[in-house]
Amino acid sequence: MSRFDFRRLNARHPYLLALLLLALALAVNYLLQPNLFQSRVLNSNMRTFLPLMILAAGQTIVIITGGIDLSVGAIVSLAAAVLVTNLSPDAAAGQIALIVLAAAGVGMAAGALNGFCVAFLRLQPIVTTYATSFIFSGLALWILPRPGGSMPQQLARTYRSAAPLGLPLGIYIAILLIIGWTFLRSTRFGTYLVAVGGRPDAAYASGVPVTWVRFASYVLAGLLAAFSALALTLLTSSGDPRMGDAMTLDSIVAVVLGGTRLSGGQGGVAGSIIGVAILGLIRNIISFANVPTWWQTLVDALIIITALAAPGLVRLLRSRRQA
Amino acid sequence: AAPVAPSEEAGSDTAETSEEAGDAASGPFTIGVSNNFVGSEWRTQMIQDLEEVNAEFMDQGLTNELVIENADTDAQGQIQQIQNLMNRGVDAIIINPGDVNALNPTLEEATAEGIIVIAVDQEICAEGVYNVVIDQKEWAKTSAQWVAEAMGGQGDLVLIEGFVGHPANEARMAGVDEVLADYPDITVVGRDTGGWDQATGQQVASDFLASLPNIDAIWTQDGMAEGVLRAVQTANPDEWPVVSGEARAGYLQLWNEVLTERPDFTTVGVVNPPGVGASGLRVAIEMLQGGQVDEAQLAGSCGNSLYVPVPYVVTSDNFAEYYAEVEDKPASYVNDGFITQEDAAAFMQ
Amino acid sequence: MSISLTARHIVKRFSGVVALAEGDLTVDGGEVVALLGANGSGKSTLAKIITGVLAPDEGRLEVDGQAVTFSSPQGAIRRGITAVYQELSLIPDMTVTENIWLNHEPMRWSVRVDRTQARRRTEELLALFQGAVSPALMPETPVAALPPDEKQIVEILKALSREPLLMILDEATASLDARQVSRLFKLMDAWKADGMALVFVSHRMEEIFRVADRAVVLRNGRTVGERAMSDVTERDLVTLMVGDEPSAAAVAQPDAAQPVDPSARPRLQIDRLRSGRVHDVSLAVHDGELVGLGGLRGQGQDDLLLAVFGALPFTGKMALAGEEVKFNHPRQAVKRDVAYVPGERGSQGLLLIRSILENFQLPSWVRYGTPLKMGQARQDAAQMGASLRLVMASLDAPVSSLSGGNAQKVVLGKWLLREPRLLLLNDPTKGVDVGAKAEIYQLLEDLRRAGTAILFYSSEDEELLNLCDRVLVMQDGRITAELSGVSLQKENLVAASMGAVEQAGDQGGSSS
Amino acid sequence: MKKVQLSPPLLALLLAIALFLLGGVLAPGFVNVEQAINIVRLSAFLGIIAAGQTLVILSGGEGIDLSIGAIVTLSAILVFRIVDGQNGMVLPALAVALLTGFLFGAINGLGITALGIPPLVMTLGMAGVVQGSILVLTQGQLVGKAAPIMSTLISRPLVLGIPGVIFIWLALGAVMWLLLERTAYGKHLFAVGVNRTASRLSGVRVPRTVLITYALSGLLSAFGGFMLLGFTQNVFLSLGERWLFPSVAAVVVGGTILAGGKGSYWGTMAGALVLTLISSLLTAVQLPEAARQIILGVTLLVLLSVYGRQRALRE
Ligand SMILES: Nc1ncnc2c1ncn2[C@@H]1O[C@H](COP(=O)(O)OP(=O)(O)OP(=O)(O)O)[C@@H](O)[C@H]1O
Ligand SMILES: Nc1ncnc2c1ncn2[C@@H]1O[C@H](COP(=O)(O)OP(=O)(O)OP(=O)(O)O)[C@@H](O)[C@H]1O
Ligand SMILES: [Mg+2]
Ligand SMILES: [Mg+2]
Repeated sequence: MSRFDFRRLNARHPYLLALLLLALALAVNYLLQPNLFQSRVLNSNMRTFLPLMILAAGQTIVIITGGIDLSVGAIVSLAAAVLVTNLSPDAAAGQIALIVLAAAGVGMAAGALNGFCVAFLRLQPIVTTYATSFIFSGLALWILPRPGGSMPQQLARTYRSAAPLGLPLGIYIAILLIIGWTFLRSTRFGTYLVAVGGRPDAAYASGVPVTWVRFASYVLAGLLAAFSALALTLLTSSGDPRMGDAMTLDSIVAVVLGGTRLSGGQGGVAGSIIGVAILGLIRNIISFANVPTWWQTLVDALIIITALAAPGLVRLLRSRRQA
Repeated sequence: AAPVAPSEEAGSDTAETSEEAGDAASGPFTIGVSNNFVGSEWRTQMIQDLEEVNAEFMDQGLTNELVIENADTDAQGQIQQIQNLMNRGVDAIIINPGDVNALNPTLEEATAEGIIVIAVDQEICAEGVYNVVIDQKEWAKTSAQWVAEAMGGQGDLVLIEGFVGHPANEARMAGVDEVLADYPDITVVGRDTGGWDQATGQQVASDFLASLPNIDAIWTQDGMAEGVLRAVQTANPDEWPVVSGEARAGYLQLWNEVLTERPDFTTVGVVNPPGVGASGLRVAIEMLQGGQVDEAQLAGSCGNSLYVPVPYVVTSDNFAEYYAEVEDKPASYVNDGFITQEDAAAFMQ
Repeated sequence: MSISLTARHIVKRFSGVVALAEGDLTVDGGEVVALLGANGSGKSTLAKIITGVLAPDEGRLEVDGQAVTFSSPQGAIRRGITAVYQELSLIPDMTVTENIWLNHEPMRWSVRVDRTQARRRTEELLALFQGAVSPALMPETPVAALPPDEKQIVEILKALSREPLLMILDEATASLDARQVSRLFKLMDAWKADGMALVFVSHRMEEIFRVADRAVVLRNGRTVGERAMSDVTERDLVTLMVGDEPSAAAVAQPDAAQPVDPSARPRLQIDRLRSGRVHDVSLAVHDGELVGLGGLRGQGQDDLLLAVFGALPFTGKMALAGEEVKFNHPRQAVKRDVAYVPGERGSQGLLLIRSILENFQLPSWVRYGTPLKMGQARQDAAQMGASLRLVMASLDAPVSSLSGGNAQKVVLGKWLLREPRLLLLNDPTKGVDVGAKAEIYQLLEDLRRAGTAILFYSSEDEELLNLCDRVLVMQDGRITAELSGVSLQKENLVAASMGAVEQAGDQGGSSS
Repeated sequence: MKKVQLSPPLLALLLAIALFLLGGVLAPGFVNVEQAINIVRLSAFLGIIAAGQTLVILSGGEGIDLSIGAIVTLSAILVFRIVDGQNGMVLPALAVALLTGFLFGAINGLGITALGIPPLVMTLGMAGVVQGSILVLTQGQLVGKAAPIMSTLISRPLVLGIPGVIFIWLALGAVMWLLLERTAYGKHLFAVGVNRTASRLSGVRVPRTVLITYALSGLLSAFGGFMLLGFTQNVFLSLGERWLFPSVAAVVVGGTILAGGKGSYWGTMAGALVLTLISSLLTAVQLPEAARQIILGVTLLVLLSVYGRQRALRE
């Protein structure tokens, strides 16, 4: 009976553990940095976490359908290149909208290439997206050979410091992402995502358009990567042909920290957003705990591994107790 | 062990604290360091130099222990580093920026709060930020000029650069292009990236040596130079191409090794001193104590750079002297140098 | 509304292997057609072609007289054709409701899934099997948490939820117990009366005679005959199925029970064992004795066998030949000459993409030294293959290229190579065709004569009655009856199992 | 009755030869003995580093080892430091490096088997831990020196102008074949890669096999780091990083299935040759960096579609 209930609880609240970790990280961070919850500090944190949050949301969708996307970082670089080479600091609203749409289109096109290779050509996702990441990086380098470019100043200022009702803009966007996911999950397509990730053959036999669902998941990830690029370029007011590269692996770690199963079929975007926050808070903690320079990388990695191990440790302890 | 108690530093009203620090010329000041890349000994030495110089200031009661943010990270992560330093209420930030533009808005927020920001190693254009750097372009021109002359102004040249798109690399390549413009008889027959990585440099050079016959010279930079020279040594063509080098202990040791077999071997090593970080710290201290930067000495594309001199260039003429200094040093040791406090004061009005 | 479907000359090849050479099948609304054939004769393949899961290489499908091509299962579903798939089409992490309504969820404002309505309608469907399933089977239970029989029932309800005109039930009874089977048959009678067309695939003759109006027989991918059930005997059908090969249908009758020396130490002695669904079991099996485990499906038989094999932790005492043992990994059992033939051949018994040789030798590699003496290993495997009369291309062919019966022989053979003293069998003839079944019976008989102790669970009463010296009937994790000698009669066996049902019914299936 | 089917390793090998000849067409001077030796030598390092990756991928369960790069670096740094220019210290240093790699690999294995952490993130986290340990150990200062004998035996021409690393690689190939095809461990590894339940129920100790596999991967990476040091003679903190993803690509291009249970080290060796050839070829044909990256990506995609395809949903 108890094993049964645990399973159910897990299925119902896949974010439970992630939430606990988040609370712990917040508490520790607050102890070390009492000004953490000041609007200014909260804002500076949120605006730096947000690009990865958006990216991890896309990664989550792909992972839920049983895939993985190692090219999301390169898509960020590519979309960022498109944005910063076409936008001037004083661009008009119409132009901004047009270029943002264009960047979104580029992101989706990149996702479509991934989706085509994985879903229609049935290539293995890990190596396929590793291969396409070269294509996207190459294109980014082509469009923006060296760091530079610019973003509309007004918009960048808004992104950096707007705080409606005293809460940072980033929190609203994160909540918007979660609402968007909740809605998506309540549609038929949302069910498809989970079904395809759970057992593609069974989903296919049930009439689910498996190939298209897979394809769509990569396109969505590409789109979200483009939005991530928008957030990132607004944060930095500039572009760099390899600015997204390092985000890929972080996005995967965040997804797993957030309770999404790496093999697909279970999980959600809210968890990944929590996962990104946890990763960011860990860095703050290390900084404010005055960890000696040469220990910082190790401590960071050890905390992350411990967090990743948490579900396993809980399971191990439970089975010990039961035995 | 760190004397910077978080309760003091990260207290309630950080903004005010730093504003105060802005005008007050008394210590002790808290200096933050932001370094985005730990995968290089060069950066290690930079940090060590910083600590060494800061120890002097601590003895004088001028500063507290450095607050060092040191991790391999991207622009986003370095922004977080800067923000954390700001949130701790440091008085000055010494930063080795990983991106020429991306950090600017955040650094401008810092300077607006009255925090003194000194960028080292890499020039950036953020408002209120001062760069303390060597002139990367000049640095590259020195060795490029040497290579061009060693080639007798003609022949086939191969260029192995760092990361395409990386600002330091771009500045250096601009310098190389400038030099080559004066030598119309030099043909660039190959150009590839070695990612500032010795092994990659070695592989790329091996490929060139095998696929392009009769290369007359290879120009490269930094850690890749050792890889290139090893590739030449391994391939051992009948006539060795001219190669540019660097001034790290490992390279000088290899240079010495090659000399025992080929006494006529010659190359060049231009020092890129990790001490710029410490130089930056000295400038920051001057500014914290109320010094105003002398506008007349500012240079660079945005007019906010203070160029520190390249300490020296190793050539065949002075090789013996510099080799003796590093003979027993670890391979990654860089012949170093940073400015004195008097030099820093000289930058002020 | 009613449907008429005809499949003509369907051909299907899998990378050179012909699964269907000429499949023909006609079924009309209001009738039940049994699709019969030995393992690998192409029944499932034909079913999947009809539902659009597989694309036929040749041949045509006609619905109501018109030729149709389904480019995906969606196409078939639109024409009212659904199936209960042999390997099930359920997504483990989704709930019962989500699974049943997958892809035809009731919608609200045509964008969002109407969960309330879906739940209500799921409850209506579950009510059809009320009393035959445990009360823990709720609309929001994740399918992964269900036992096999309840998964099977969810699969049936899922097909039904489409309100199909034609439903194919591919071995839908294989993991159901008697009560669940009879409930299903009642439902099928009702659906038939409503005009639904039903195709019923099963290896159990009595079921076929119970529900079918007509039988279509496949042999080696070819439809070889069609009979009305009213004028055909079991023997006729078996002859059709196996062709001119000598009939192997008859179950080998053991000689009168071998005298077991009761004074000898039993090969296996269990005392008050508890583990998983096993609540309290004591038993003994002697050398040369074939002991059957009976009872309804899911009464703890699986877990008992797994616990003895060291694959499940247990409490209580266990002794092998008088020596107390406490296995915590199957490997330890293997070293003590215990072998276990699992019920799920594909997922638990075989490495499908690896070679027959490697499957045979998997438990035995360590005996071939380092580096492995491959010549010897190959020779031993070839001998075993020959003695099992294994039909294969070569020892290096992947096991996935074998038919069901031959694959099961590989599972048995890999243990026989280790010459076990105690053999544990979990429904070894599940989904195995008549011919292969007979060979397996003969094998067990030979082993028993050679002095192997055998503990044997079967879901088919006939097997227990004809093969075993003794049958222990399990109910709710306990042994509730022991039948042997004269008491080993079908009526007693059924009564012992059914008696248990009556009791369990009141308690509401506390077995889970 | 069957079509003539080329095994993936053979296919990759043929492809490598074709690429080499193509190099001769595209860049005159590319095809010569020296260049051939050069390419095989470079492939050898990738091939050796990808040996552990091969085992891990074969073990299935979404097995992948992303800590390989960091362990390569750590091992090279350890050897560099311990050897300190003395030939006599090479063997002890190698032993220490191998043991360290084995231990870190074993921790990977423990996290994956005992705690159920997905291999991808476990090994990614471990890469951070190893990198962090390197920083703590060295405090950023890389003291030491490679021994002369290492370059003699590894990177310099040894016999007939062929460097030692190629012979070592071939020997490793033979050892890996023995390990995979002629030991109980190898057979168990394939079994575990295909079906863990069936393996367990056949008496295979699955967690132990998986654990050993990751530990071996650590050990082989450490060996790769040792070899690499023989090539570069010098260490730096990102020495191994750039070999990480190519090691996965080499395994896949060599026809080993990412899902596990099927493949060979011969395939990985051929895959390493193919990858090295592609990158050398792209160096030889002078194109802008952007174009080269794009071509590399497209080429990888084409290679994958030749034999990296998964089963269709509908047949
Ligand atoms: N996906 C596949 N790939 C290769 N061969 C297959 C595949 N599916 C079925 N086969 C082969 O086709 C033949 C017919 O298989 P099928 O599953 O239709 O038989 P069946 O009559 O349903 O058998 P059973 O009674 O065991 O369920 C068998 O030889 C089988 O091995
Ligand atoms: N039946 C088996 N299935 C799988 N692996 C086995 C089996 N028996 C032994 N092994 C493995 O083969 C190797 C040698 O087998 P052997 O039977 O000699 O083990 P052992 O020396 O008894 O082991 P231990 O020392 O742990 O008792 C061991 O590493 C073991 O893991
Ligand atoms: Mg079937
Ligand atoms: Mg022993």
